[in-house]
Parts: sequence; structure tokens; C-alpha cells
Amino acid sequence: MKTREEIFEILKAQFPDAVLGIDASLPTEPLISIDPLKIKDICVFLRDSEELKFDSLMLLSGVDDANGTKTKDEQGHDVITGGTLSVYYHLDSVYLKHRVTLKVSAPRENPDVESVSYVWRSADWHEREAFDLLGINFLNHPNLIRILMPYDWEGYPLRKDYKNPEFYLGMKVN
Amino acid sequence: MGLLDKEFSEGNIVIAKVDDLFNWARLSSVWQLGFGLACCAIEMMATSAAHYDFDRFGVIPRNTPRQADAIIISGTVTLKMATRIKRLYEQMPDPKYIISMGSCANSGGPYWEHGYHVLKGVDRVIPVDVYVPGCPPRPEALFEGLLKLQEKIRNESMRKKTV
Amino acid sequence: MYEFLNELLGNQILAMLLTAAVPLVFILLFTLFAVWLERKVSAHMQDRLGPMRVGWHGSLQLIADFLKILQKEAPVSLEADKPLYNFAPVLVFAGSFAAFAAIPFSSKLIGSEIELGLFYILAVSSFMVIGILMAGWSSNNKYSLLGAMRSAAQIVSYEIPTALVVLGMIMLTGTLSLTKISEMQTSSFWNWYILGGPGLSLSKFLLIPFMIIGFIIIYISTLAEVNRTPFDIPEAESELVAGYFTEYPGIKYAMFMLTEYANMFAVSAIVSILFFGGYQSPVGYLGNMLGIHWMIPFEQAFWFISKGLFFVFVQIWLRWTLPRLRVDQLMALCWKYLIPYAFLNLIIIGIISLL
Amino acid sequence: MALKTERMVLNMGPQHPSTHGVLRLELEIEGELVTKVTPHIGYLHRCFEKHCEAMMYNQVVPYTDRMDYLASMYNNWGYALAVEKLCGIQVPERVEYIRVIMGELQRIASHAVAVGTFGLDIGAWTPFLYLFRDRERILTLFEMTCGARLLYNYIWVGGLSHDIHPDFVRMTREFLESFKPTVTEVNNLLSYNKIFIERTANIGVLPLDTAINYGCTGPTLRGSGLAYDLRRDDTYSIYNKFDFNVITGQGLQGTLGDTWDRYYVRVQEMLESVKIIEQALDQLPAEGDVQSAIPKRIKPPKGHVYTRVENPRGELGYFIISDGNTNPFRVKVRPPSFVHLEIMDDLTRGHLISDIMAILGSIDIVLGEVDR
Repeated sequence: MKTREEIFEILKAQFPDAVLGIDASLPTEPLISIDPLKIKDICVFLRDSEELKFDSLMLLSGVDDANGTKTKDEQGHDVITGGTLSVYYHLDSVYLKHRVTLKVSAPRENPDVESVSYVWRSADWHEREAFDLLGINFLNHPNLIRILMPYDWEGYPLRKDYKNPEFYLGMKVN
Repeated sequence: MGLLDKEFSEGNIVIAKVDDLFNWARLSSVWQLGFGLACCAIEMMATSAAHYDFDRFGVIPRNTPRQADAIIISGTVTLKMATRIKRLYEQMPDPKYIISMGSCANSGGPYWEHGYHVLKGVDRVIPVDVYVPGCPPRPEALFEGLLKLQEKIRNESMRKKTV
Repeated sequence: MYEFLNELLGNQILAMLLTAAVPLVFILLFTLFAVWLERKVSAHMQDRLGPMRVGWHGSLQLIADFLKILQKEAPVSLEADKPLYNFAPVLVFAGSFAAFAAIPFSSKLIGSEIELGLFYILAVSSFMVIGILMAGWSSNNKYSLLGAMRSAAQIVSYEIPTALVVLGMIMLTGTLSLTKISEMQTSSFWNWYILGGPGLSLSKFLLIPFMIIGFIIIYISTLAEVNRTPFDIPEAESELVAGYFTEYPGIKYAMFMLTEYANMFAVSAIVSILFFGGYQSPVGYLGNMLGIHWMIPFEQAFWFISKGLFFVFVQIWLRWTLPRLRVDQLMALCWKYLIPYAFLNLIIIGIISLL
Repeated sequence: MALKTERMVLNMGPQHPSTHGVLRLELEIEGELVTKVTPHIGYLHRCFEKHCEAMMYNQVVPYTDRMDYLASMYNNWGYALAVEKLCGIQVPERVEYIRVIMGELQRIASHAVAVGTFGLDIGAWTPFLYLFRDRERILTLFEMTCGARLLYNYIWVGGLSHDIHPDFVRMTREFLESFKPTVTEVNNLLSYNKIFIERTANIGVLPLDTAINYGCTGPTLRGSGLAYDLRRDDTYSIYNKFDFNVITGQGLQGTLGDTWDRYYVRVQEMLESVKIIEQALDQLPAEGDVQSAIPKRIKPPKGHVYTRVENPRGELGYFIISDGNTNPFRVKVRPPSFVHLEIMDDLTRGHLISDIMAILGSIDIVLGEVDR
């Protein structure tokens, strides 16, 4: 069992470029920031390393950081430009019983993150969900299509500046 | 207008009696479509199960819409599901009835404000006969809904409806 | 019965129609009662009450159901093969209705006293398979198709053990006539074939265990032939929605229901004729004691229907107790266990009857 | 000339008697043999996460009820734990005990439905109704505590909505006594029934490494033989004060990790829950205000938290990001059923259509939680 700081040290030693830093100032859980295009290599290492053995991905969550510039369009709806979308990975080791949280941030206009669905099978649907609701594009995902919303839905509902369509297939939405 | 239509539109003793008999048959054997949507479906199951026993009223679940008389919309109708519900409704043979069970099916319920994927009331897609309020309605409330539906059926007639 | 009515009415056609009407009325009434029984029995087994609101303890429930079904619209899907779709329920019902022609309800109440009764019933009930296949195919629904395929495989397979047991009984009795088989088991339950048949020879006692095995085999396989749980895979609710009659609304669906319950009684009747004395009373007749001889056929009908209902009740009981088999296990049960045992049983019965 | 063959695509659901709600399974079949299963979900997507962002922290609790509607207490609890951890709230001991009692009663109720509907999928009606009858008694206990039968809104951040009824302890003990024979009855009717074993043993075998790689938890993982239970291994609340066993599959009737194992883990867990509740009732502090720690206004500091609890279905995780406002910035739920549903294709390949129902029943999904 290792603390998050120890895990960070191991990772930093292994991948000096890809591991961006650790945010230990947060009150509850430290976060390790990773480069979005290197996340897969790091995850493979985390899974296969004998001393870490992160054998399962518990949760993969996409987050709209809403840290860009906010403007209003003609109808008074928020529009966010710039800033980032983030993906949080909660990893768990069933045998060693330690956990770690990774974070990657990708630019809002071009949110490319490398898929980890080859590392943990459970990432498949979680990534599809993040794509569906936030529009995060997972590179090399085997089947990146919408999962919760209808296949022909437009827009990404969980983005902070999402605006409901008025009708869907002739049914009034609001 | 033919003679028969005229007879029907005015009504008479024979029609009235046949009406009563047929209405009695219809209201005594409402076969529901075995179809659950969300939380309310669990209460619907509890209504059919041992403690409450929907079968006392002659309500049994049929799994195919072709053999069902009533559909209980038990839960939140999402936009993805609404088209399927409409299709199920269209597959049922007449006379068919709809009980909208729970706030979500009535009006969107707790999801009416921010539910971007929730249909705000199933009556936007199919016509509803009885609304049962509650989130979820207790089995007793569903009974009440069924009794209201029976009342409604009891007052139906083969006669042409006058405008 | 036909001869009697013919003499009474002096009109052959009328007599024929009346003879045919009796089983039809019986099937209708029996179905109404059996469905009600099924719902009540299942309810009481499950700590429920079952239908309560329509008539005394829901006794009119089935009449209401039937009247409602009559009123239903009968939509036919556009893709369905209409002629086959409409004809299938009729054919299925005809198959099971025709079987009733040869079933002796009492020594007098029998549609047609043909010598080949047993053979006729086995043959004519195979009509059902064609009807079911037609229903499944013409509905243009995948669930119906799967259900029909399962059903055909099941009925065809399970006819073999049934026929093998029946063959054993034919060897023993030397007749195919259901009336004659019933007559052999007269006067007391001691003469029933489940207890080795009439007489007091050594072979009677030797036969008893093999008769019980034969009874169990034929009961299981007839259960499968009428698609009841644990063999209800053609209409498995949790798998195939409603099986081959998924697409049938209203009155056509009612015909499938009628067939199912009529078949339940028919196979129960065959089992009771072969092993439990058919219409014979287990203890003797009140009519004989009182000297009122016209009462005997009615008593016989009473005993026959009671025995039939008892086996129907057991079928219901099994349905609400047991889970369902899988399709391959169903076939394995038939081909790997029932048929070999039925063969063995047949050989042993043959040897014993030669003694 | 070569014959062109085509596999039949069978569409199962969203309206199908044994898809446990509005799941749609797209089966590719060859005769009765299933070659591929594609689950389609989202028919009950009720925008939980969007609602959270628009609600204050305490207003989210009723929405958590509606996710896993068979284990609402646990959903409340998981959320309350997350916010309490974020704000650093310490709840009174009596509250913890009542939460454990309610949570375990909820586990029994949820497993009762799971086992019952599993029987239903196999074709046995009667055990389902027996279990629903007993579940009804648990609902009565909940109802006299908080007034609701299904969606309770009972466990609040920092406390509970109501204290328990004076008769609650006595009636709970009575229920527990009467529940043990039901389990025996279910064992007789289902678990050791020859047909049932034939239908479930060696079907849908889930090897342990696959289960871990897929992130399976709860009875699904334990059915594969690993004793991993968050109540013991990542203990929360006061579970370390109780003595209970972590039930694992043993491969008693067939291969380890088959459908029967997953089913039987649930049956036995009901008895373990009975044990926990009995201990909790014995140790329950007599006095204490259950609402003393409820904050007037919840405004956690900036940060994020991930807490997890052992829901009847597996690991239920709440990931909350706070930006220092009264509304959560982001709430993401880790629903166990969502993860478990993903293994359907792996488990079902090469089985028959009838087995699909058995496998689906054994992983016990709740669509409200899958789709949120």
C-alpha cells in the first residue's frame, strides 16, 4: 500500500515529461496531473508495475472546467470559449488496496485524450459516456459513439454552456 | 346516416343493456402490458405481488402489446423511450387504456426543469385516461387509479358520442 | 352417443352436430373453469387471493375475460402472411378438438367409438405442430418464429416416449380402443393398470413398478407435449415474450388459450384412461347399489372428469413450483433419459406379459 | 455456388419482460446460439448529473434516491458520506448506527428483489412473490421511520430526516426472526432445485482477472471468488464494529464464478445482513439527537472528493467537485450496474438465448442507475 505522494514520485521518475505535477493543496485527495496524450502509457505502467498494480479503473469522469472566457449570445445564453475539459481517473488496486486519482486536461476546442480502454476494459463505456455528455474525443477508442443520449442528438449536455434544443423528433423538450 | 347508426345514436334499452354487459366485461378484465420504466415499476410490481395483489381486480400482466388492454406508464419517459412507447401503444388493439403512473409520467416530475432528456409528461405522445399522482404512488394509489379507469369504462357506450 | 341421438332425433346430420357440440361445450366450460382454477391455485400458493371482485371469489372472471376478448380489435401486422396467420389458430384448435372425439367420458358419452381410438388421438394431436409452425412463421415476428421452432422440436420429440409407453399398454391390453381399455379396469381401483391391471396373477404384482415408471414417463412427456412448465419453453414468458402467439390479439389468442387448456385435459384424460381406469369408479357405483341403472353413465362422467381435473391440478401445481428447463436440456431429457427408459420399460412389460 | 448465410438479429427490449427495465439488448443469433450481445442503454437517462449542478447540496439527496431505486437508502448514504467528507462533518454515533441498520435492511430488500426476479427469469414465479411479501415488511419498517415506501430521502448530509419510531427496534427484531425461514424456503425452492442448478451452474462464467479488469465489484466480483467487500476492506461509517463474513463464490455447483455462484452470494449475504442488523440493534445508543450535526447551510471548501460505499450491487462511488459555492460544480456517480452491464457481451458469447436471461438476472442491474 502506497500513499499518493509515493505513487507520484514513482511516476515522476518513470515519466518525467508526461507527469505534470501533483496538487497536494486540495483538502481531501491529492491529484496527479498527466499529459492527455501520454495517459495510456502511464496507465499501462500503473497496471503492470509490480509495486503499484492498479488493476481496475473505478471511475472515469469527464468534467467541464468552465475556465474559459464567458460571453453571452443574442438570446442571453452563456457561451464559453477557451479553457479546458478535464478527465479524472480514479484507480484502485484490489490486491494492494491503494488508490490514486489522475487528471488530464485538454483544450475545450480540441479535447483529444488518449483512450485507456485497452488498459482497462471498464474504460470503454465510461469514455463513451464522457464523449456523449461532454464531447471529449478519446483517441483510439474502439467504438466511440453516443451511449446515453439518442444517436442523433446534437450537442453535449453536460457542458456548462449547453443549450437545450427546442424539439427532438417533433417532441417538445422543455 | 343509416338506420343502424340512427338507432345507435339515439340509444335504446337493448343497446344500453349490451353496453352494460360489455362494459362490465371490459372493466373487470383489464390486462396490463407488463412493462416497467423506472422507480414506479417497482411499486407496480409490488402492486401485483403478494401483499397488494392486482389480480383481485382481474389485472394480469401480458407481455405482448397485442394481448394487453391497458398500459401503465410507470416512470420517467425519456425522449429516447417516447418513440418506443408510442409504438407500443399503436400495437395494442382497441379498446385500449392508459394509466399514467407517477409524477414523471404525468408531467416530468422532479425532472421537469433541468431534464434535457426527459419528456415532460407522457400525454405529449399518447392520450392518457387516468393520471395517478405521487412519486412514486403507493400501491393503494394505483388501485384508486384503476378504480377510476373502471368508472370511466363503465360510462362508455357503443352509441355515437354526441358533440 | 351418435347412435343414441340418431335414434332419438331420427336425423343423422342433427345427431352428428349434436355429438360434435358436446365436446365443444365441454372444452369451453372446462377452459373457463381451468383458467380460473389456475389463477386461484397459483394465487393461493403465492400468498395471494387471485380474482376476487367479479362474482363470488372471482368466479365470473373468466366470463368477463372472454367477453372482453370478443370485443377486441384484431389488427394484423402488414408484414404478416395473412391466410396462414388467420388459419393457424383454427388448425391448432381443430387438432385438439378432434382428439376429443375419441375420448370416452363414460360408457355412453363418447363421440365416436372407434377401435383405433388411441392411435387416432396420437395422430390427430400432431396437427397442432403444423398449426404452431404456421402461427410462428406467418406472424413475421422473430420471437414467434423461435417459439414455433422450439415447440415443433419439443412436440415431435416428446411424442416418442409417449408412443412407447402407449405401445406397452397396447401390448398388455391387446386393444387400441379407449372404451375397451377402460372396461378392462372395471369395478375397483385394484384393477387399474397402475396397479398391474385386472386379475390376481403373479404378473400383476411384477408389473406394478414398471407401470409406475411408465406412468411417470408418459406424464412427463405429455406435460411437455402441451407446453406446460417446466417444459413451457415455446412460450417462455421471460425469454420469448409469449412465444408463437406473440402477435395474436383478441379471439385468435383465445383460441390458442382454449387449445392449451383443452390439451391439458386431453392428455390428463389419456393418462387416466391408460393407468387409472378411465371413467370407471374406484369403488363401485351408486347406481348399481340403488338399482337405478341410468345413473351409471353420469357417475362415470363424474369420475372421469374428476380424474382429469386432478391431473390438470397437478400440472398447475408443477407450473407454479418449478423453474423452466433450457431448450437443449429439454431435448437431453427426452432423448437421453425418457426414450431409453421407455424402451426398457416396454421390453420388460413385454416379457412379463408373456409369463 | 456458395450459400450466403446471415445471422439473425434479435432485438430484445426496451419492452421485454426480463430486461429489468428499459434495457435493449441486440442479440446476434445463429438458431438458439448467441454470437454477440450489444447492450443499448440510455432509455432512462434522467440527467442526474445536470440536476446536481443546478441544485444545492442538500437538494441533491432526493435525486440520488431515484438513481438506484431498489437501494435508495444506500444512495442517500453514499452521497451524504461524500459531502460530509468534503465539509469535514462528524456525525453522531446514533446516526451511524441507524444508518447501518437502514442500509442493511435495504440490502436485504434489494437482494430479495434480485433473487426473486432472477427466479422469474429462470421461470419460477413463486419465490419471487414470497420474497416480495417479506420485502413488503421491510418497506413497512422504512415507512414508519420516514413515511416513504420506495424513495426515502432519509439520510441527509450530517444526519437523518427523522429519528426512528419507538416500536422500530422491536418490529425489526420480529422481522429478522421471521425472515430467516424465508431464506431456507428460497434455498429449497430455488438454490438446490435440480432444474435451477442445471440452468445456472457453469453458465456465464466470469473469471476473476476479467472481473477485476472490468472493474466489477460487489456480489459479481465476490461470486468469482475474491473476498473484497468495501465494508471490510475500505471500511466506512462504523462497519469495523461488527462481526460479519464476506461471502464469496465457492464453485459449489459448477465452475467458480458462474451464474449460480453470483446468485448464491446474494442469498447468503441476506443472512449476513441479518447478523449485522442484530448486532447494531444490540449496540444502538439509546439517546441522541439525529439532527444535531446537520449544517444549516452547506458550503464546502474548494476541492474534490471520491467516496465509495458497498451498495447491494457493488461499489457505489460519488465524485464531487466543489468550487466553493452552495451548488456542487460537478457530481459524477460510479454506478455499479453500469460497469456490470458492460461484461454482458463477454459473459454471454456462445450461450443460448435462455442463458442470456439467467446471466442478466445474475448480474442484477437497475436501469435507473445505469442510465442515471
